[in-house]
Amino acid sequence: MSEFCSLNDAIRRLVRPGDSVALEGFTHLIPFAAGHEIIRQGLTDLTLIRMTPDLIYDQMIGCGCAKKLVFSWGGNPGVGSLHRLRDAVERGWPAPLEIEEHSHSAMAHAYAAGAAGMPAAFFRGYRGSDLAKVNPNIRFIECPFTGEQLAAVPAIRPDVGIVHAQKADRTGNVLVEGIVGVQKEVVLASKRVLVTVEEVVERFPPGATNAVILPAWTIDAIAVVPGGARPSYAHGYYQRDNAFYVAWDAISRDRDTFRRWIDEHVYGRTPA
Amino acid sequence: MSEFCSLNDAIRRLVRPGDSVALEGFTHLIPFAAGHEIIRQGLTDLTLIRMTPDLIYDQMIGCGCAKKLVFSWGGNPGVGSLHRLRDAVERGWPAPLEIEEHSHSAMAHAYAAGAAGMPAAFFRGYRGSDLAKVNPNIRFIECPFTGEQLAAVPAIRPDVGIVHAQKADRTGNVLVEGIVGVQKEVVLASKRVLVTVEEVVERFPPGATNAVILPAWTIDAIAVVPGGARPSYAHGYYQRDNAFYVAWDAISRDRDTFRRWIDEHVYGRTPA
Amino acid sequence: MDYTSNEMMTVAAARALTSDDVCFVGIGLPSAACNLARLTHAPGIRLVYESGTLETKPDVLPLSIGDGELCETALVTVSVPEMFQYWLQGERITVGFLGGAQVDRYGNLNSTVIGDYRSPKVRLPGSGGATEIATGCRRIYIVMKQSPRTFVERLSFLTSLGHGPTGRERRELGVRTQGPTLIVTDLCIMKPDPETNEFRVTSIHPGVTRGQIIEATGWPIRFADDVDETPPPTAEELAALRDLNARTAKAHGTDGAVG
Amino acid sequence: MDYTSNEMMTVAAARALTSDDVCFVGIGLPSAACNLARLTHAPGIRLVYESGTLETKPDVLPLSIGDGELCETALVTVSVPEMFQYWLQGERITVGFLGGAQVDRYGNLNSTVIGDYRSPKVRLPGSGGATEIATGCRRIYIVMKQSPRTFVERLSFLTSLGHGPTGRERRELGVRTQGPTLIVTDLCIMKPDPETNEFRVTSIHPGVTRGQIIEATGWPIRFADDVDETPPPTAEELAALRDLNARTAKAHGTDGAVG
Repeated sequence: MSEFCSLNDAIRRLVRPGDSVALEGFTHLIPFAAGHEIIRQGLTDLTLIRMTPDLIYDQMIGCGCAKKLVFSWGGNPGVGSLHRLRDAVERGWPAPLEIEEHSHSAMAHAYAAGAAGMPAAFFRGYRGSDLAKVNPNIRFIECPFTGEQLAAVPAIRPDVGIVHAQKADRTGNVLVEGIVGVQKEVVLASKRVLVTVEEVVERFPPGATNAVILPAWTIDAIAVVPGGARPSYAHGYYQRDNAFYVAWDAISRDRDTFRRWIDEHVYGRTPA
Repeated sequence: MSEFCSLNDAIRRLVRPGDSVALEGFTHLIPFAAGHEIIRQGLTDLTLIRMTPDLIYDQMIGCGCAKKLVFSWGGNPGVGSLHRLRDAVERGWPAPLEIEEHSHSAMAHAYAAGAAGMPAAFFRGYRGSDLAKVNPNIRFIECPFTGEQLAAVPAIRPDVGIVHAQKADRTGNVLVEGIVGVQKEVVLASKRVLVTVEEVVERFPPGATNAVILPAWTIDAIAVVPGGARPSYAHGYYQRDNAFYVAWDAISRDRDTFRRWIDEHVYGRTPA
Repeated sequence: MDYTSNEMMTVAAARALTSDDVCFVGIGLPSAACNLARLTHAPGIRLVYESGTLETKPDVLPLSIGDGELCETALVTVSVPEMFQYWLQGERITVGFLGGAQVDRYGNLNSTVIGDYRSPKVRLPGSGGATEIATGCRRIYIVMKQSPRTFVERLSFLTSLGHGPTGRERRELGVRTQGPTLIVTDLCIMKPDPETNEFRVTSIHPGVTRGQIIEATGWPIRFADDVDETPPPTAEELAALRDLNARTAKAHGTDGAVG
Repeated sequence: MDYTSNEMMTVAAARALTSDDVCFVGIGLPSAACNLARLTHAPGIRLVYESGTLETKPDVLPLSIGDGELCETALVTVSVPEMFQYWLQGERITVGFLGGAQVDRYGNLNSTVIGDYRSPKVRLPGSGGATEIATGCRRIYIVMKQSPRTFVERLSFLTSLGHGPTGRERRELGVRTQGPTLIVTDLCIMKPDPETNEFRVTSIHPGVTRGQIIEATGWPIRFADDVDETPPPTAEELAALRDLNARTAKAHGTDGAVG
């Protein structure tokens, strides 16, 4: 049952060193504030799961939070490489990083399988791709009706799932609008769940009969963190800071510049 | 690409004798008018697919439209038996009826698999149930990661899918609200699709970012049939005629009473 | 105070629910019991119907599982595939209510046919959600009127798994949930023996004799060492239930209460 | 009229699209080509981005696949699992645009690594949606700048299936869709030989020589019997594309056009 608390308390309560953690949000609603709090609390040895590592995992990897990354597209969208991710993969800095690499379709199916209590996801995928040769978690089964080969990947069931959303009501139900990505699936697939929200409202806007709403009983902690998705965006609240995504290329290219940025913008900030 | 036409034209164009046909709608939005038009056009040898046959299939079976029924719960909700269905199964009147019987979970998964282009659906189901002994379309596979036995059923891919919805816009996109059942899945799983709607609107109500909307290019024909779901209901338009569901028990119990009702209320009506 | 055996059964089922439960509700008596619990001692209970309505708070009992009021009063309504995938199979539901035409001593249920499947004596509605409700909910409560035709030595057809034909099959079949932990009838309350999973009488409704229960059971029914007497419905419980039934009868335009 | 080779490439890709197409759009040049088609000769084209936006009509090109404007201008936005399950895997998409770091003569693509997978020379972003876009869309159009480093004899890694390592593997692998039917580069247009599925040059952009194309291809490139000259961008096409890029640059606060 969801409990309102500070972001600092929520991360302290829910995330432990060594956990598998999924901070999701498909371009939209990326929980940056929560990621920064994980960095501040010095959590390490995490298995980080995310379809698109984006700047948030580039920062967490550069700060040494991760021992493993499960992902399907590791770039700075529209800009180029994630330099901290590449530095970790190619040169082991600040720590070696094991990777488990999938396609988007596989990860989307695997989150859905996790939400659905399945041990694995089955789909028409990975046909002819070398990804199946380098990832032992990609297997194939035979359809018992047609004989067709179908891809299988293990369901994703993170120890902790973290998402950002627009609104919580006072009961602790959460409303997500716009590009909803895999927000619902990661919440339902995870053992422990934190949602950061822009605001708490008396009631959700009308006409939400079939909206994406997560009941309070699927969530452990809610932290009110306005702007918690910046520099990504929150539909209806603020826009994506595209200029920062472009600027990140230069900031992250060099280890020292990166460190200074983190010192100033993450360690130097009071937790929400 | 959806084309607006009369219900009579739509059924004539899309449904052929011997087709597999799914008229869906979970209590809500049951496409009765379309079912009645199928009866009037004298279509036979149909394989009728529906989770809950409800009164609509009781009527179609009683009129001899069906050679086979694929279903998961065959009752008059809250009232009792479907007497025409039972008469066909138990006494072959007016024609013998082959049945393929599933659980709700299996059929929901099978529609979703059909929509997703999968040959089959895989789920944690049918464990310990005798249904697997009487339905050869229920099989089991082994999870390639955990070894767990998982149920498999073939994807449902009807020749024709028919649903009722609240609104179409002028382009032929369709909005469904309220209990949405398997409406989206049956549309996406079917080779040919008919949607009957309450009305055509200039544009959908605002705030529909994540609503259930079926794009025009997933639909073949749209027929405007106000009240097309009666005696079931259309959220926002009219309520379920519970009294008729209760009355149907007596009407349908006797073959002659049933025939007279059909003569008066189906054959006696001008098609929409 | 006067009450019917049906009212006693509904009240006894309602009492088994708490504000912490998330219930998968079927139509009829389970719906009455769950809503009675919500209106009395368990206001926080969350009711889920298989039509996709999450946390619904109907003012009257629905005639069908997909009545409009379920959606109008729900926190949110999801699609039917999502209901079965994420919510039921995802093991988000604490209690599932089931009934059927037949139950055996291990809580296995038949809602498919009486007699042979291919040439049935009575063709019943079939599984509906029951087969996976039986394995997907953390616990199952069974509510059925008791008679030798319904509480049987051997099922005609096993639609929904209880503890299995010998009481020991759930784990073998890889099922992680508890299965049936409670049967409420118009005569008594039964719970499974912790060793054998055979259902035994643990509480007898006021005015009912052991003899009546034995006669109404198709297998040699056993009684727990300590058998309680079920407390009769309180005035509050009866008033809430009768109000609910009266509202329901009026709303549906039917003569009598449904469920 | 003056135009860049990038503009020629974008215009040539846009021309391959019609109002009947449903396109799965990637970021960068494909996004520019699809939106250019929408703003010129194919107003009915439906653009789908993997973030879940169906029929989006952005006024400026998105910087990422999930920009807010894609959702704000879409007919509807679905979840990412639904996008990959019902829309892509359900084979609802007529054209998927793909690019990559390397392509071979059979239209197989690499967007994963250059060099060895375990100790890469260059680590690329990876598949993203590409692996299943390559098999789920009815046709694939590939758009890439041509050079011996990108049009290669042998891929370092096969991320996304084209016609397979020998041009004949799609059917064997049970893939029902057509695969790559078009490659558009900054120099020319290529289509697969109907017998071998090897891509051959079918049209050369104005001012480009066969020698330039041969030098820019890592395999011994072949030319179709009848090679056309690609019509240069029209004034209307160029104006629409430049307006789109100018609006985009302004909106994103970047110096130059993205894509």
